[in-house]
This record gives sequence, C-alpha cells and structure tokens, in this order.
Amino acid sequence: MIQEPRVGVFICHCGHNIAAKVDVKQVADYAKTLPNVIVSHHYVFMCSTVGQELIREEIKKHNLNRVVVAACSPSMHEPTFRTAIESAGLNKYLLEMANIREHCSWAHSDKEAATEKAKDLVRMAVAKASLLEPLEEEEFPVSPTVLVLGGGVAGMRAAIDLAEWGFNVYLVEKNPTLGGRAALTGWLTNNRRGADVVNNLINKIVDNKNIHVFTNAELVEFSGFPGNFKAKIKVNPRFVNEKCILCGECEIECPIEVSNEYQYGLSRRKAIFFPFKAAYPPIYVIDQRVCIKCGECVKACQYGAINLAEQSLTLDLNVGAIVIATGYDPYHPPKGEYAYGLHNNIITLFQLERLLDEDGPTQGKLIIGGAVPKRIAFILCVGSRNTTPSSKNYCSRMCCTSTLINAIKIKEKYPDIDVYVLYQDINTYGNDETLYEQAGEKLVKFIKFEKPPTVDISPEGIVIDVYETTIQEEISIPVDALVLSVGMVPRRDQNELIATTRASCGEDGFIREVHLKLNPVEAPTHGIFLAGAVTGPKNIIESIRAGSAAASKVATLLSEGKVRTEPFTANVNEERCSGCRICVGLCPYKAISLREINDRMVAYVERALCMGCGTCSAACPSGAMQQYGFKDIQIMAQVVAATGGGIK
Amino acid sequence: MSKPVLVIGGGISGIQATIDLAKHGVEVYLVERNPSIGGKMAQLDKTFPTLDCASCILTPKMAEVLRYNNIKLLTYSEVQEVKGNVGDFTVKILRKPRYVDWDKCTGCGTCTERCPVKVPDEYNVKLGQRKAIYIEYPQAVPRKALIDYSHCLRLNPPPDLKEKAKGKPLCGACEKVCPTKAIDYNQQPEIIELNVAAIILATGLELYDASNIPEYGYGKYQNVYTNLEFERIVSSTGPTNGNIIRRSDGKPPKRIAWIQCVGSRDVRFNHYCSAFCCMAATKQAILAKELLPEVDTTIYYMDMRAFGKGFYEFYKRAMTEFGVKYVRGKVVKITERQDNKNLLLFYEDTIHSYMKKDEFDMVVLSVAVRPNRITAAPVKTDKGGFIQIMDPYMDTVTSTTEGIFVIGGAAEARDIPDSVTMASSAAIKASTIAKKCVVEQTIITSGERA
Amino acid sequence: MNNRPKVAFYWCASCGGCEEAVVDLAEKIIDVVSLVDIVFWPVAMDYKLSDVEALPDNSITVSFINGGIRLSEHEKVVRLLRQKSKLVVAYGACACWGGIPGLANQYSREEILERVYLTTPTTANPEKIMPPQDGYAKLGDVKIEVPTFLPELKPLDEVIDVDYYIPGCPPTPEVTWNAINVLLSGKLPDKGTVIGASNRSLCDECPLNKTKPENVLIKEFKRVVNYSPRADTCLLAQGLPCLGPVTRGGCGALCVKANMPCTGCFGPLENIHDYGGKALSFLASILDYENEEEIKREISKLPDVSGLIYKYTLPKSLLKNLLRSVRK
Amino acid sequence: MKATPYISFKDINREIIELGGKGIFKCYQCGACTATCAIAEGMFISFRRVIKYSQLGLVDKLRRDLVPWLCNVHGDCIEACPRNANPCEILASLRRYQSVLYDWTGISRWWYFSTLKKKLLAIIILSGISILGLLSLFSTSIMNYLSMNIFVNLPNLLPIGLLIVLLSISLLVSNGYRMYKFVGGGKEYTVRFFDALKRVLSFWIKSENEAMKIPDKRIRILEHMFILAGIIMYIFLVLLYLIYPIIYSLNPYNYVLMIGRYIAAIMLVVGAGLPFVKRVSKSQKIHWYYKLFRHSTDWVGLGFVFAIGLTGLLMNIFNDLHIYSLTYVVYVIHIGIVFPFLILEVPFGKHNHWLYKTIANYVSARRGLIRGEILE
Amino acid sequence: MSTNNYEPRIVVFACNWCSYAAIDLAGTSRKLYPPNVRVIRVMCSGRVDPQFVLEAFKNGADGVIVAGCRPPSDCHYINGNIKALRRFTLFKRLLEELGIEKERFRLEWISAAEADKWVRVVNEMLEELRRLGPLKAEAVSV
Repeated sequence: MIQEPRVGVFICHCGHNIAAKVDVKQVADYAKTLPNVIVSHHYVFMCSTVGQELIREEIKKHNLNRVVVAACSPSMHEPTFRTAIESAGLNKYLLEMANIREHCSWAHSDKEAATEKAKDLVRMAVAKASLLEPLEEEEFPVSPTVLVLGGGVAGMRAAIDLAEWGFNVYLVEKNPTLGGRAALTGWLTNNRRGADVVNNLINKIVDNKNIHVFTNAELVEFSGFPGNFKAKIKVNPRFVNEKCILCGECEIECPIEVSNEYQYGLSRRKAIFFPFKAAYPPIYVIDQRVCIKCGECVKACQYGAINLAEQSLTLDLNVGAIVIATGYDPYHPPKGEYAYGLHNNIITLFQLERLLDEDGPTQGKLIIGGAVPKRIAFILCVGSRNTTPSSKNYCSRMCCTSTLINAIKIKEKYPDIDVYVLYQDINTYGNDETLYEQAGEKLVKFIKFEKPPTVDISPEGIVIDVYETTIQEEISIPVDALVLSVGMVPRRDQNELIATTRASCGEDGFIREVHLKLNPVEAPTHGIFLAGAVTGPKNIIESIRAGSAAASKVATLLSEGKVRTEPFTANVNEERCSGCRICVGLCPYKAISLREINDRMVAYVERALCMGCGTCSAACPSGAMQQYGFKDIQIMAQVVAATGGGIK
Repeated sequence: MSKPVLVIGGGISGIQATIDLAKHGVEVYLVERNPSIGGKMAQLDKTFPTLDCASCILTPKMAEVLRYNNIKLLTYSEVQEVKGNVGDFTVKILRKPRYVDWDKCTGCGTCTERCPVKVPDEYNVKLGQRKAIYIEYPQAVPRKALIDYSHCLRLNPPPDLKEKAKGKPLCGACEKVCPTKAIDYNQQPEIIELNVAAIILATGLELYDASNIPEYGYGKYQNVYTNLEFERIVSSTGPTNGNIIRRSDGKPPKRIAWIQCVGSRDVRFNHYCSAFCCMAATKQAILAKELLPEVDTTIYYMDMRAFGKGFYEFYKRAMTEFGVKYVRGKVVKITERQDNKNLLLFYEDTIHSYMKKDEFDMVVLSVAVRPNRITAAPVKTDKGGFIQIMDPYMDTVTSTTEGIFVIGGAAEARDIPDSVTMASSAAIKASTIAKKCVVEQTIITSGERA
Repeated sequence: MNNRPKVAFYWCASCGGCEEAVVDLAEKIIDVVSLVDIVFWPVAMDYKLSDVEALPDNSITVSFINGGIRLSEHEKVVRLLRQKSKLVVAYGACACWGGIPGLANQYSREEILERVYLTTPTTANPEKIMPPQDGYAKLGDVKIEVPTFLPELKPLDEVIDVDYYIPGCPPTPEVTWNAINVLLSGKLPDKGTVIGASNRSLCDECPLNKTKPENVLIKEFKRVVNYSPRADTCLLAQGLPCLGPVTRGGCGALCVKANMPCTGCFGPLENIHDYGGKALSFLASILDYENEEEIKREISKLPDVSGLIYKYTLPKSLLKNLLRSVRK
Repeated sequence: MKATPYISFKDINREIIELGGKGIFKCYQCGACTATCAIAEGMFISFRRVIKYSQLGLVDKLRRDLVPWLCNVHGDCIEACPRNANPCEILASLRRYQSVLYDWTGISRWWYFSTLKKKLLAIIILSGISILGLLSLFSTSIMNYLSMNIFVNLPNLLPIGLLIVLLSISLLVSNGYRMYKFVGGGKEYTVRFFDALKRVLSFWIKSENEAMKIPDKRIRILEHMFILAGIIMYIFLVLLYLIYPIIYSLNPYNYVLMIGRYIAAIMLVVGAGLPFVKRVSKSQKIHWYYKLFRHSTDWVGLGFVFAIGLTGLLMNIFNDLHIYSLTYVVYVIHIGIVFPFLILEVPFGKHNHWLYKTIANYVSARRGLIRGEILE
Repeated sequence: MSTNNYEPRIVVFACNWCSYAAIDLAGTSRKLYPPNVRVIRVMCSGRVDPQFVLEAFKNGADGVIVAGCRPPSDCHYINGNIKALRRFTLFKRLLEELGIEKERFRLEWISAAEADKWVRVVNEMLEELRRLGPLKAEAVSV
C-alpha cells in the first residue's frame, strides 16, 4: 500500500518570472497548512544547483517521500527535478510539478488572483503527490541502426557523422537522387557552389559502408518506441539498374517531355532522365507519373539497363532512432503576386540560381527571356514578413544572403548590368556583412521599401513602382528582368510526415522542436530528431551543422546500448478483471492481449508496447485497468482539490 | 578507457558540448578561466525570443555537468600550451591558486561576509561589489569561494599598510571564520598536463570596449550603459536587484534609448555584424516595459535583423504589444546635459530626412562582440581574432588544425540557439575521434574531480 | 421467547419484487424460518409498527429493508428499524442505489404529482384533486395522518446507517441465500461491503463472454424492440447496449440467458465512483466511428441515455445534487 | 502622386564617380554624415538623401537639390561615416556635377570632364590670345609707357576689360538663373526676404565661429577667408583703378591704396598658396583634409588665384621699385591670367560656387530650412 | 449582467502533447486570460474518464473543458482523441437529459500552436458561465 505520505513543497521565484505576479512567500506559507505537507520552501532558482541541493537536503533532513515543485512547465524541468530527487535516494516518479509560471504568473495580470490560483495549483499537486507510488522505468535493448529521412545536406551530414561514430545508417530519400535543395543552389559564400558541397558529401557517403542509401523511397509506416522503432520503407521502382552508363541514348528516344523540376521549370526533361551532373546514384530514372511505357527507351538502351516491369518493394527496418531531415519548399508566389506568372522575365531567386549555375539550363549565362537583361531588380521578402497576403509571418533568414551573392556574381560577370535590390532590412548577419560591403563596391543599388512595391507589365517591359522610404519618394524603375527573392515554407507533403511520425508543427508551420535553446534538434516525441530546414529556415552551413547536432543527440540516446522508457504504462488488477475484452480493441498499439490465469481469461499489458496513453483505463468498465502515475484516485484527488471541494 | 576530450571554455556552448560528450560515454575535461562555468549567459536575465529566464536554461545544464562522473571540471585555470596532433594532443593547463581548498569549501559564504575589502565585481560588470574572498555568483558551479590575490590584504597588502605592519601578516579574517578551515594562503599555482584525443574551443565572446568610440561618451557620461550592464541592472539577481535606476541620481528613467551597431558594421572598428544585438535590444526594451510600464523605449537601428526562428514575431510583438519605438538612423554622437545628466542623441531620422536631437534619461549601447582572447591552441585566426573554420561547407566546426574544433562565439558572432547546435555538432566529431583512440595506447590522466 | 435471532423485513418505495424474492427461497425458506424468528414483515404478516416499537433496542439481529425512501412514513419506519436492529441490510437495487423509482429524481416533486394525477392520458381528474402535502387528510371532520411525498427518492444509506448491501432487482435466491449464510456465519465482512454477489463484472460468469470477437467494436446501437439477437454470440458484440461488463456479477447472467442484454441491476463494482459515468465511457468507447456526425447519428438511436446508464443508480450518481429534483 | 519619371543611366553614376564621388555605392543610408554635420544641425536638410539620389541616378532630383551647396566642407562627416564613403568628397563631386547640369553652354561639362593637361592648354591659349590681343591693340602705347616709366591706365583697355567682365558675369548669372529655376526658387517661400538674409548671415557667423574654435578647421577657414578677402579687394581696386584712376596718385589715398594693393595680393598668394603647397607635400603632419581627392578643377581654381595674386604682387613691387619694364611684363602676364580666369574659371569652373552657394543659402533660408532654435 | 462578484470555476483536462503545450505557449507569449481555470494534465484526452467530469461538477465546478489534439492525425497516440470524441459526444447527450446547460461542458481540439484558440475558448466559456450563474451545487466535503 502507499506508505504514509510526507510531502515537501518547493516554490520557485524563477527570477522575476513567477515572483513578479505570485506572492511566493504567501503560497509557501499556505502550502505548510496542507495535509501531508511536512516542509515548504521558496528559492529564486529552484532549477539551479543550489535549488536542487536544497531539495536533496530537505529530503534527507525530513525523510520526505513525496516532492512537489511549483515552478515552470513540466515540459521544461520535470526531468531536471526527477534526477535531483533520485540523487537524494527518492524514486524519481514521486514528484509532482505545479505549473505556476506558464499557467499562472505569465498568463494573469492581477497579482492577487494569480496568487490564489498558485495556491490552488499547489493544493492540486499536493493532493496528487500524496497518492503517488514509486515507479520503475523499463529498460530495453537498443538497435544500433538509425533511419535518416531526407537526403539533403542535413540528412547526408547526419548519416556521415552517425556512420563514422559507429551506427548502421539507412538514408531514405524521396527523390531519385541525393543532394536535396542544396544541389540546385548555385553560388554560395566564399565562392563555393552548391553542387560541389553536395558532391563532397556524396563522396563521403559512397565510401562509407555503414550507410545504406535508398533513393526514390519514402517512409510509409513508423511505430514502436525509442531504441526500437519499426519503420516500413516503400522503395518506388527506378526502372533502370546499375548497368546504366549514363550514355543518354534512351533520353533521346523518349517521346514524353515535361517541365524539369531540377531546373525549377526553366527547362524541360524527358520521362526518362538524369537529374543533374553530381546526382547519386549515377543511374537514369524513369518518372512513372508521366511514362506511358511505350518501350522506346528499352529499345534504345544497348546495355539492357531498363526494365519497365520493375515493382516497388517495401523494407521493414528495426531502427533505434529517426532523424527527420526532409527540408523545405521554396515559397511559390501565387499568379499575379508581383506580376509573377504574367511575364516570363519574372523569375524566382531559385530559378536565377539555376541560370547562373554552369549546370543550369543556360550554362551560367544570365539569359532571361532570350537575352541578357540590361537592368535586373531583386525584390526581397517575397513570401516572408507578411509583405503579401499569402506570405508567412517570419523572416526566411537566407534570402538576403543568397540575393547579395547572386547580385555580386551578376555584377562580376556582367559589370554594366544595372542591379537593384529592393529590401526592407538587409539581414546579412554575422560575417556575411562583408557581402553587403562587396555589393556596395560592385555598384549594386539598394532601394528600401516599407509598403511592398507594385509591379506592372507595360508594353515596353516590367516597371516597378516603389515608395523609397529613405528618400521619401515614389520612384518607378523600368527593368528588363525581375527576380523575386522567395523565402522558405514548410513542405507541401509535411502532413503525411506528421501523420506517420507523430511529430507536430509549431506556429510557423514548420515541425516543432522541444525547445529553441534547450534542445533545438529534438522532437517532443523521444527518439525522433530534426535536422536542417525542417524546423525552420536555415542556410546550407546551418543545415549541415544541424545534421551533425542531430547525429550527436542520436548518439546520446543510443550510445549506452539500452534505453529506458517512461513508466506511465497501463497495468491490470488481475483479481478484478473479468476478461470483458473491452480494452483489447481500444489499444492503438495492440499492447493488450488476454491470457489464462487459474482458468480465467484475464487482460495482460505488454509494457514494451504500451506507450502510456491511458485510453484503456478510462474505458475499463470494472476499473481493473489503471495507468501508472495517472490512476483514477490520483486524478480524482486533483479534481477535488481543483474545485476547492474537500480540503479548503 | 577511451582517450579524453578537452573542452576549453565553460560558456553555454562549452557546457552543451561537454554534456553531449559525457552522454556519448567519453571522458571530458572542461577548462574554464573564471572561477565558475556559465559564461556570458549566466549574466543574462532573460533570453529572446521566448523570454525564458536565462538561468532556467543554463543552470540545469550546469547542474548536469556535476552529475556525470566522466566530466572533470577545471575552473579558474587557463590552457598554457597545446602541442601534438589529432588523437594525441598534450596540453599544459595552469591551475591558478584559489587560496581555498575546494575539497573542504562548502560554499557557505560566511567568509565573504567577514572580508573587509570591497571590490567592483566582474559578474555584475563592475556595477556591483564583491569582497576580496568571493563566490562568483549565487548559482555558480562549482559553488566555491576563492581569494582575489591582487586585492587581498593578507596576500598582497598595499605598500603603506605593509611597512606599518612591519612584516606581521595582516587581516586573515576569512581564515578565522571559515567553518571547514578551507583557507590556505600559501596555495601554489599548479601545472596539469593532459593527453587528449581532441580539443573543442569554446572560448566565447566578450564585449568590445565601447570607450574606443569617444562620441558615445561611454565611461564619461554616467547614464550610458553597455547592453551587458543593462542586462545586469534588469536582472533580479543584479546589483540593483531588478529595478532600473540611473547611475547619476538613482531614480528610474522615463525614457531609455538603445543604440544598435556600436562598433559593429563599421569599417573603423569591426566590419562584421554581431548577429544578436538587434534581438537582445528588443528583449531588453520589453523587459524594461515590463518593469516600468510607462517607460518610453526607443531603438535606433539601421537594419533590424530578426532572422531566426520566432524572431520576427518577437520584433512585431515588441512594436505592437509593448509599444517599443523603432527609429531608423545611426546615432553618431551623445552629449550630456549638465543639469539633469540626461543625454542628447544626435542622429538623422532617415524616414524624415533631417537631423534630430532626442533627449533620453538612459542610453544602452548594443556594443559589438570580439572573441574572448587569443587562444593558445595552434589554430589560425582571422584579423578580428575569430578562429577560422577549415571548410564551413563540409563539417562546419573543424578549425584549421584537424582534431581541434571551434564552437559558439569563438568562431563567429552568433546567438545561443546556433551556439548550442554547433556545440552538439562538435561533440559527435570529437567523440568519434576519442572512440577511435581506444585501441591505440593507454593514457595518463590527472586533475581531480571538482 | 425463544432465543432464535430476530429478523425483520420492511419495504419502502418498492415494487414488491424483493419481498417475493425472499419467498423465492422456496424450500430453503423453511430452513430459514426454522432458524430465525421473523418479528416484522408487513407484506406477509400482520405485525403492527407498535410491536416493533415495543421491542428493546438492537434486539433485532438483522433487518432486511428494500425499496428507496420516498415517503415520510418510510423515513419514520426505517429510522425505527435502525434503532431496533443490530444489523441493517439494504436488500435489492432500490434500497442500495434508489433503483428504477430513483429515475424520478430527474423531475421535481410538483412535475411528478402533476404528471401522475393530471396529465397522464388515462386520468380524468377535472377537479385536480391532489394528495395533501401537509401530512393530514380530511375525511369529514376527522383528520387522518397521510404520509407526505418527499422531494426526491433517497437510497437507504442516505437516511440511516446501512451495514451491508445485497444487490439485484430483485436479488436472486442464491444471492439472498449466500448473503444470509454470510450474515449468520458469525464472520461478518467489514461494514458497507456488497455481500452475496461476485466481486467481478458479469462477463466473468457470462456464458457468451468467450464468443466475443478479438476487438469488441460495434457499428451501431441496436435495441431489443427492433432486433432479435442471435443466441450464440455476445449481445454487446451484436450492438445491443449490454451493461454486463460494468455490472457486478453473481446473478448467473439470468437476463443474458434469456437473450436480454444486462441492464445493470447488480450495480457498480467496488472502486467505481459513478456507475452511469463508467457505463457511458465504455459504451461510447467501442462505437467504431471517427467523426462526430457518425457518432451523433449512432447515439441518436438511443432514446433515453440517462435511463439506460442510470437505470438503477441515478440517486447515487455524482450529479445527485444537480438533478432537477434538488435544484428546482 | 504618380512616380516621377526615373531615368537611371549608369553613365550618371560613372560621371559622379569620375568627379570624385567613388563612395556613393559604399553608403548604406545610416545618416551618420547628416547627424555629425554642424550645418545639418542648423538646417532641416539631409546629405544622406542626396547621396542616395546620386546612387540611384535620379537626375531630376539632383538638379533640384540645393543641399550640396550648403556644405561648408568642415569634414566632420568623413570621420563619422561607418563605411568610409567620405560624404564630404561625394558632396564635392555632386557640386561639380550640378554645376555641369546648370551650365547651358556645355563648356562646364567639357571643363569638368577634360584632363588637367587639356585645361592648362586651354588656359595657355586663352592667355596667349589675351596677351597678343593686348599687345596688338595697345602695342604702341605700352612701348611709350615703358619709355615714360609711369604706370598709366591704358585708356581703351577699360571697355574691353569691362566687356570681358560683363561676359563672364553674364555667363555665370545665366547659369545661376538656371540653378535658381531648377532649385524652384521663388516657390515654397515661408520666410520674408530680410528675415531670410538675417537668418543666413547669423547662421553663417554662428557656424563659422563654432568651426573656428577647432584649430585645424580654423586654418582652413582663414585660408579661404584670405582668398575671399583678396579677391574682393582686388576687384574693388581694379574697378576703382578703371573708374577713377587718379585716386591712385592722390595723396593720402595713394598710400592707402598701395597698402591695399599689397594686402590683396599677399592675401591671394598666401590664401591660395598655402593649401596648394600642403596638398602637394607628402609629409605626414599635413592634416588629412589636404590629402583628400582633389579634382583637376580644384587645382586649376587654386592655381588661378595664386597666379593672379603673385603677378599682382610682383607688378606692384616692380612698379614701386620703378622698374617699369618688368612691371609691364608682369602686367601683361597678369592680364593673360585674368582673361582665362574670367572666361573659363568664373562661369564654369570651381569659382561658380560664389553664386551657387549664395543662391542655395538664400533659397533655403527663404524656405525656412534654417532652424529657429539655432538663431536665439 | 451576472450576480455581483460570482467567479465561475472551470476545471480543464488538458492532454500533455497538444493542449497543455498550447496553454504553455499562451503563457510564454504572455497572452493574458482570466485566472478562473484550473488545468489537470493527463497524457492523452483519451485518458479522461467521464467520471472525472462528473466529479468536477459534483464538487462545484461551474464548467469543465476537455482539451485534446486535433483529429485526424495530431494525436500523439494515434487516436486517443477519437475515443474522447466518442465518450464526450455521448456525455453531452447525458448532460442535456439531466438538465445541465450544455455550455457548461466543452470538448475542444487545441493543437500545440493554438494559444490564441485556448484564450478564446476560456474567455467565451467564462462569459457564458457568468450569464448562466453558479451550478447550484454547494461544494460537498469528501
């Protein structure tokens, strides 16, 4: 039975955060009056070593067997305080937190009401704490393999670091080639090219045998728990095998021509195609969405590399962790926004990068609408900073830097082109400020706007009207070509990803990480890690760095070879269970089955599979099924304390 | 046992790298110049854009550093010399004398009360005071006292008192009162030699000296502060325990101004942009508004750089919800009015194109940041003193010497989220090297557990 | 007077079924009668209340009281019996949780009287004669004491202190027999336990339990009135709202054996706080639909949800102070 | 209002850069130059904005803007600019570009964009013409005067001289009138005429006094003062000589005038000579102001003044030493310098800023751009 | 419009992954809302047993909110929220029959990013509860 509860209450000021709106002393004194409470303290930073030391001492001094900490949200520091009381010899689940910061001091302005609420929250926590029982985590062996979803720079970097550390890595990429968006990026800082960066990473991947690359593949099912996830990968058919030596004969014969998404629609490609020079695996691929299976390519291929009957195959992997590095989509301006789509000299920044890249459709020559423009303008913040109705409410971080890189590149190649950059704030942060200086030296003209410029198409070309705020004049700039510096938006197919991996998205639509600073590369669900632009706009260097960081976090999870799961699983009181089987059908993880105990069929919970949602215990008609840590009596006690009923 | 990794610098990035390495099962030495780890972040009150309190993020990580027994903490020590190459670096570390036996010291602080000598304290950027024997700040890790040799009457008595005392040792108040007899006046500096597999440089940033720009009158005019000083003033654990008062008359200001790019984006001082001061100023403006609701806050900027996750909404919220005013124009000169010690800011309001002079009770300079110090490690640094990265597009953290990684502010001015990410990416690379060294040869280690 | 233990029976707002249940013991009643001395059994013997008043306190070994407390007279008698008897047993669903009459607590007293005496189709009461509520009726000039109609029906333990409960509507002979043996066995279980029945739910002893499919999920709620269930598979699995899983076992699944879904007359198991709440929870959980419209459509097929889940236990519901009978 | 038509031809940028404004693209519009400038402190003007016009090549804005002419070349903005764009030089280049814009004849354009050699060639030609003209017209009389060793006014020099002066001034005034029109003179006037004059004068005196307090600025102002005073006295003396020559021999005036002549000449020599020497010398001690980029027109402008001053001085010396032959030789050279000065320099070269600066100040004063609080 | 200083008490059952995170977010972004709510954290809205809601009403709560992740795919445990949807749709029918105003109970889907929705729901419910007045059940001591 639960031994006689001796509760210690510790209230945190959190600097100003709580103390400003909650009279912590009054709450501490009130806590002393609550039943089972032996001692109550308040300190300016409970989460600091001093605060934790205070808790440890009080546990030893008054041999407390329950601890209530009234501070910030459990999502912030429940792990911290659990390890603190564990180091004082107390089972780490005999802790209950009262959230008097996010739910109280930060959310209410009236100090007196906030203090009253804080008292209630403490009373609720004490009520539940008194009924808590010691729980043991379950340890499970861990499979030393990692699934990396997304073959962009972040995914590749994560895969390389994980493989070098010693894990077995499955790198799954949806497109037919590795490289992601970075491969299509043209020029970068200190004169590097996106394709070279991708090439270096690909070379590292190719000669590392622990990395198994699956292109044209996607994750369809994902289940299990940290250290033992089951992932089902569907590898779509490529229709071309290793015998292909990239001779290109098949491409010539292929009758189907579609817009080439690897050049952002600037050129066209055939149904059978090779994405770009540095693509890996170096094999042609047939785009099954448009291929009419006419067989011309098969006839054309002397090496017998094409097999139109190839089927997709699925793989079942048992992985320890998953790194999601699925990247982003460039913002696609709707037709008419800045006259996009009404004039073919109006292109996006990504298309311009393809034009300036030697692998691009024009082999690096700036030919827009058939000619080298005499005057070219960039409009920044397209799709970001709420400049247009359909744009997002954040800054996409990298468009300023890449716009200036390309503007400088244009001025270097074509010195007499007039280049205008229409901007709100030039965000070339850190050392990229030198780009802003170089742009100045290269005679790039900057035009600052507050109200977004209007672009209209007139017979003699594109005219941009903008109110230049620093000279307080409405000026109109006739240009031959206009580049919309579009930002980064979450991927269109992100909802499928969320459905399969249970990740969730934040206010800006990108996948939400646990905490921007505490751990920027981990998802709230244990075992799922996020690398690169999937959590928000980043440039290529930052994405690569996030890839390594994710690899490091995976290593912290899997390096011990075993992993402990949260103990909040369901458990059956076999005496009371009537074998009515209601719970079996409700469990989303199929963790409950019936087994025979002295000739009675009784429910049994497989703790390894149970993720601790508690649905079964809410439905169990005879109250036999209870969830550890969230038992009926514990929650009932909280309800009573919450309504002021019971102990006043 | 795998060969250990050395992390130089105990700021947020150094701590994060150390924790990651420890979790990877690698032995780590964390060397920190100051008496306690925590770095600049320990001096911050709140962090943008979530307005979490800085110590709510930092102190649990510092506590975690103490919990792993494969982390050896060497604070108040400096790296003298680094030799060797990847997998086999020999490092000489000078452990400066603390004149307190840290095994006996419990950090109770009774000695600090007795000590007669008052000295401006570095933690509060010389706004507050500390004693000659002191604990750097309440949440310090390790929470131990130490004696500041230069100001201690006993260790280094000023000449006039010295001959008056004619050879008799002076003071010794702390020794009398220390409950665990931890004071040891003749503690000598010791050199520790380590052989490590890899080194992570996390030496971090420091503020550029604003007095190098005389026009702003920092150091001359009383009510001109740097952003770090203002952060201490706003912080509840600061010298004015959280109420914003002017240095000249101790009264709360009615109008506060922030001046951006002081020494940054300026060919005369530092070409680069210091990345986080736009958001730091916005945050401080919001904190000021929270503490003094009717204070008028204005930020003078050239480009409001709100580029990170959640930054732009934070900037918009500051403008709409908290009424922080933003003026585009570079403040060039500050003069002080004699009568009320208020400050006149000379700037051109570029949205209205004429020169203005605004009066403020208090001015905060968002000063540029420079690398903390020239590192002893054999790595190339650029002219600003930042450690250069071999190939930012390959593994983004390796310095020009293989096996030596550089993270956080030591490589480039950057904010906390990027530093923490960079710390983890260095950790995996360092532990990969460390794991490979297991096979090669046994190692000799020393240095005690802090 | 002989020294056999004295037993008393009394019935309050009851349908009389529990009285018959005692008789149902059939031949066993004779053993019982021989063992005990029945001192008060208004339905079967002509004892007067004054006889009971004459008895010394605590002289009755055990009183079996069935039916809920609805009239002031019930209250008076049960208090008397409490005073006079050592053990009081709430016999049957009505005494334990208010039973079917308890459903009236959804309505206030005025609504009930008006319904019964005025608006029911078969009533012709032009002069709107209503039973007096001041406790006295006038017959000519003679005043007769008439019990008043209490505002709500209370289960027995909310009026007097009850030692043991015997569930069932009515309790089956085995249950009664088991209970009597327990009472007479001298080793009395601790106060307040439900005696005579099983401490697991009905499914445990229900023959159709093993015919349940792997996942108990139903596509629609069926009603006995328009669906004749197959006898070979669990009624719940067929869609009938059988409350077996949430009801205490012990009746030998009489209803289910008669192809009728269990309606929960044996009441909740030990640690259930609110029978209706638990019943609703498990019934709704197994409704195999994902969106709200379909769920609403299925639920609309249940004519009377509160009647279904609170058939015997409404007065004991957690909402008992919020029912109209109390709030108006 | 509809966007003003904007003709941005890159040659506008190239031209301004060629005239010395190489910093226009370094500027990132922070406003530091306006903020530090004492003039901007006294007037509602922005130097930053006009630099932006030049960067964007807004010719019509440049033509209309009078801000470059209000700059008194204190040079504070050079230290304040975070991008070392040297706003002071940019404004100098804009003044040159604007004088090209104001000039209807096109000679300014040639004058500003030709090389120093071409300019000197033009000057030599003109002075040659003037000398030959002088000798041929008055050859006989000069010989006589030489023989009669008396310094006598050449009788019919006056009409030609006056004619040339009139020509030069009319050219200058015509361009000045065009500037007045471009700048929108007469429009948006809020301050009455006399108030405007009072404001301009008091503002100038106040700002110059302010500048005088700083040693290295004081030298530059004095140098400029010397040149200004020298030229004014020179004009006064010449006019006096042409109109009422006798005065030169009337006692006691002749002594006063003699001293006046010397002072004027010395002032011109010193005023123009010193900066000329400083700019040429390589030594480090020289204040950075003299190290700034100087367009060929500046050298020529200074050269003229210096030469006029020097020849004027020598003429007087020789005259007073009664070495009349040398006096006349120097006199002829003197006229040879004054003639191209009047024809080229005054209307088209650097010295047109006398008129343009006054117009600019007058118009801005009339428009109330001078701040009130400055005037208390 | 309502009884003078009557302050309705709302008990909220919030699921840890979405609604509790949204309430946290409301705090971090300082979206102020009245302090009448008391939040109880459960791992999933599927854990909320109708008995808890009845207990809350019995003990004097004037309103109860059960908040979960937005179907169809937000739930951290695949379909815990669907079970809650089933239970509390039937529960609303029960409240209706027992004569308890339907505004007193709300089942809301609040994802981790919808701090605004949380504040709106609290304010809306409070306004309705002020109109309805207390639930006339004095708090009964246990």
